[in-house]
Amino acid sequence: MIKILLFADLQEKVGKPELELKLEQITVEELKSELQKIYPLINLESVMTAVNEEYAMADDAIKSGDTVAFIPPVSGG
Amino acid sequence: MIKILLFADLQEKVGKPELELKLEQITVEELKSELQKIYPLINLESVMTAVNEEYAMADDAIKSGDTVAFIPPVSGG
Amino acid sequence: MVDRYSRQMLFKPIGEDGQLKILNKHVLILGCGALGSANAENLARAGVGKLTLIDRDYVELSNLQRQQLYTEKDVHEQVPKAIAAKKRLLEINREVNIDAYVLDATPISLVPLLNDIDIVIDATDNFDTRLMMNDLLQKYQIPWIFGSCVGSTGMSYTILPKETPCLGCLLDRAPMSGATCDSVGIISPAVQMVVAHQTTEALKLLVEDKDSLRTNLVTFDLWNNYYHTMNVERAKKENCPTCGENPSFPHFSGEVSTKSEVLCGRNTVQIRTGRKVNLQELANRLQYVAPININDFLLSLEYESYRLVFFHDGRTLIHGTNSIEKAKTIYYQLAG
Amino acid sequence: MVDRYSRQMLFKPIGEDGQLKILNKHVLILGCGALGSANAENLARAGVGKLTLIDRDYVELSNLQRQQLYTEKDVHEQVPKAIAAKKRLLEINREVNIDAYVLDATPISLVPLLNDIDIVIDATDNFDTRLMMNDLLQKYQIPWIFGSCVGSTGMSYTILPKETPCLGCLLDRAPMSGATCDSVGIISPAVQMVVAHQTTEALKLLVEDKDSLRTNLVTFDLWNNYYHTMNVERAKKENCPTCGENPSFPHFSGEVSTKSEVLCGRNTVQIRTGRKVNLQELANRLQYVAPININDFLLSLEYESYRLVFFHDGRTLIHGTNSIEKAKTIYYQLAG
Repeated sequence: MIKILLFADLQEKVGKPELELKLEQITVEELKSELQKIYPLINLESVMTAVNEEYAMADDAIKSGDTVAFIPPVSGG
Repeated sequence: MIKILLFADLQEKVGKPELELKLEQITVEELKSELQKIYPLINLESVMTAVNEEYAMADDAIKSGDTVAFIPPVSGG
Repeated sequence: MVDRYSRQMLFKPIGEDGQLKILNKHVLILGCGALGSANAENLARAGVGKLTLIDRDYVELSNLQRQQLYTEKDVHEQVPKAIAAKKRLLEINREVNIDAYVLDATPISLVPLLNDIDIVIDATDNFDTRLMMNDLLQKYQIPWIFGSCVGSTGMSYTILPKETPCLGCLLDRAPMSGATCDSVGIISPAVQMVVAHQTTEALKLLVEDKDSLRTNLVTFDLWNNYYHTMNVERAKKENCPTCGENPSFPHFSGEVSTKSEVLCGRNTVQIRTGRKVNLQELANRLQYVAPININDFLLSLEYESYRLVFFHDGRTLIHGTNSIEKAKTIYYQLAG
Repeated sequence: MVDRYSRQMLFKPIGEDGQLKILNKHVLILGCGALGSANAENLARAGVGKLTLIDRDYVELSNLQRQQLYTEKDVHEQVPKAIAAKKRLLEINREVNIDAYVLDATPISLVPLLNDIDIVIDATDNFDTRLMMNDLLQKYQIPWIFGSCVGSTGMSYTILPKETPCLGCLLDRAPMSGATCDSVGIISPAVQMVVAHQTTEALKLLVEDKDSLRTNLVTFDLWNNYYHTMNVERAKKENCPTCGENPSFPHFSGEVSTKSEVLCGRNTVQIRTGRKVNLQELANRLQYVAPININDFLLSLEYESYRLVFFHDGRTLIHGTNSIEKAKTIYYQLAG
């Protein structure tokens, strides 16, 4: 089970702040494209990814039990 | 092992933000008096206690692996 | 309205409906120090219908480091904080209806002001007053938002009468006022962080979005980089003397308080006579003792190594001592 | 000094030594919107020696809901934000030395202002400018504090040249400006929460307490009650074109930009000629076209369904259109 936290406008577009996916292992990039398939409205292209509160790269592996956060940069000021 | 987070002036008086104590099981009240013995300068009387981010009562049990936070109410405004 | 509040109405949880609600609500802010002035500015900018501001103090130079709304001119003119706040808030948004009171918060002084209040924001600086509020607002069923700060730390918690645990449920005993801004200092971001939480909770209550309310107590330290939340559902006590089934309201005393008190950490004693004072008459009498400063709200003078400030409502602050005895001696020498 | 900053000097990590440092430092704030005005107020109250304020815009009614320092009078008089901010800040603390510039932030305009700057605070509203700053401040080795907000959310991160990952390391590609305050709105507490983090980090840098700096990136949502930190140590890229070994500074362009641009979400186009304009001469010419509003900094008028605002530095804002073509047509009709 991988826990996914959605921030800012992702939360709104998916309709909830958290998801759980039954997965054993997957890379960050693969997870992004999986989600993109389920929720075509969201845009994960320029989103930052944290795995267990650490910055993660596209080919980092995510394992069952990990918590992934997708953080869209916001631009206002 | 019990992890203890110290907030506000407790942190300053103990000289660090976190402690770890090798304990299997102890109540909140007992833990307070243990710490009071080790650090006579601190005052835990009116401090709030959270165990794993939940409010805890004096006779609640703390187990190895738990995280305890002592939160002194601050009064300024 | 459309243009002024457009960015707030674009925010979906508020929207046009929420903005209309905000424009018709009444918030009481108890205390116009750091937390009070910043919350008041936020709510005035947000367009709240009416604000009631209460504070017993006047603007001093050491306030400017963290208390929004106030300027050097306010210090120079010794303007009471509630009055100075009102003036600035009307420059920001004259559509807001503002009542400003220079008075000590007691049940006697507060009850008449609670009439149509939707929310109270805690901007006091001590737990004696907070526990009195806790009783009073439980009795009158008004939601309120606790906030406090010191150093680089702070906390906030939203209290709904009959629903959430009250402040008394969380505190086994009234905390000793160990750490105050006057003893261990404070930086302005700690204030704003508390205010950010308090104003957000106020907006949720004003637009009646109860589901979004924070149900935990937040604690943070900006200098040491932590942010901690504590779920407090378990803390509600059935036999709580404030929010339990048979409340006795232990901190709610109906008496007019005439007792004197040391203002903690400020090297100041407050004397209360309970009798109104005509400041102009007092000035006529005291002008031979020392040079007088007087404005519409208070009279101040330097006497020996002390500074005395007299208010209409019978309160006198004696700065320069922590001794009630000494303060009374001075007071009776001058005004007795 | 002792009295004015006493509460800040009582805070141990600052103390008297720290206060002396603060009094001798120079902070540049890029942008005087919501984040900029609030950071500027904090730092002026804290007693920073010198502030340089930069903003290209003027105060509008829809700003008042969240932008500290500004009043209805500023809206009425169409005062540029940097100028209005400076005036208010001097009322708060006239000991602070303040330079205010009404200009577009480009490498050309910024480089001469970076001379003795100790820190830059990011209070811009778009990633194009932030990525330009990221290059520029890496090149000139100046620490800066990223901050941004929208809706009830926000983020902050402290960037030390050559030490921490830079903004470019964190962003694989420049984010599309999907969510801006002008498209999905904003509430004032989200601003203050970011500002609380930015000002705290600024104070740590000013008193040279580097060990206390936040090393993670903070993200929060006040309405939905979350606060998340992300450790970014791993993000530093050796071959980063900005902070890597052989930087090419891809977002740093030395050219004077004369291009026009649509101000995202504001239904406004900015035209830049790069030539200074004499506003009084322009007023003499345009007075027959429409009623003119002019102050020391800008000239504005309503024309058909548009509002045009001309600045000294050759910029013109055309409100009421998102079409560069249309804007240019209007511009050349009037000022061409």
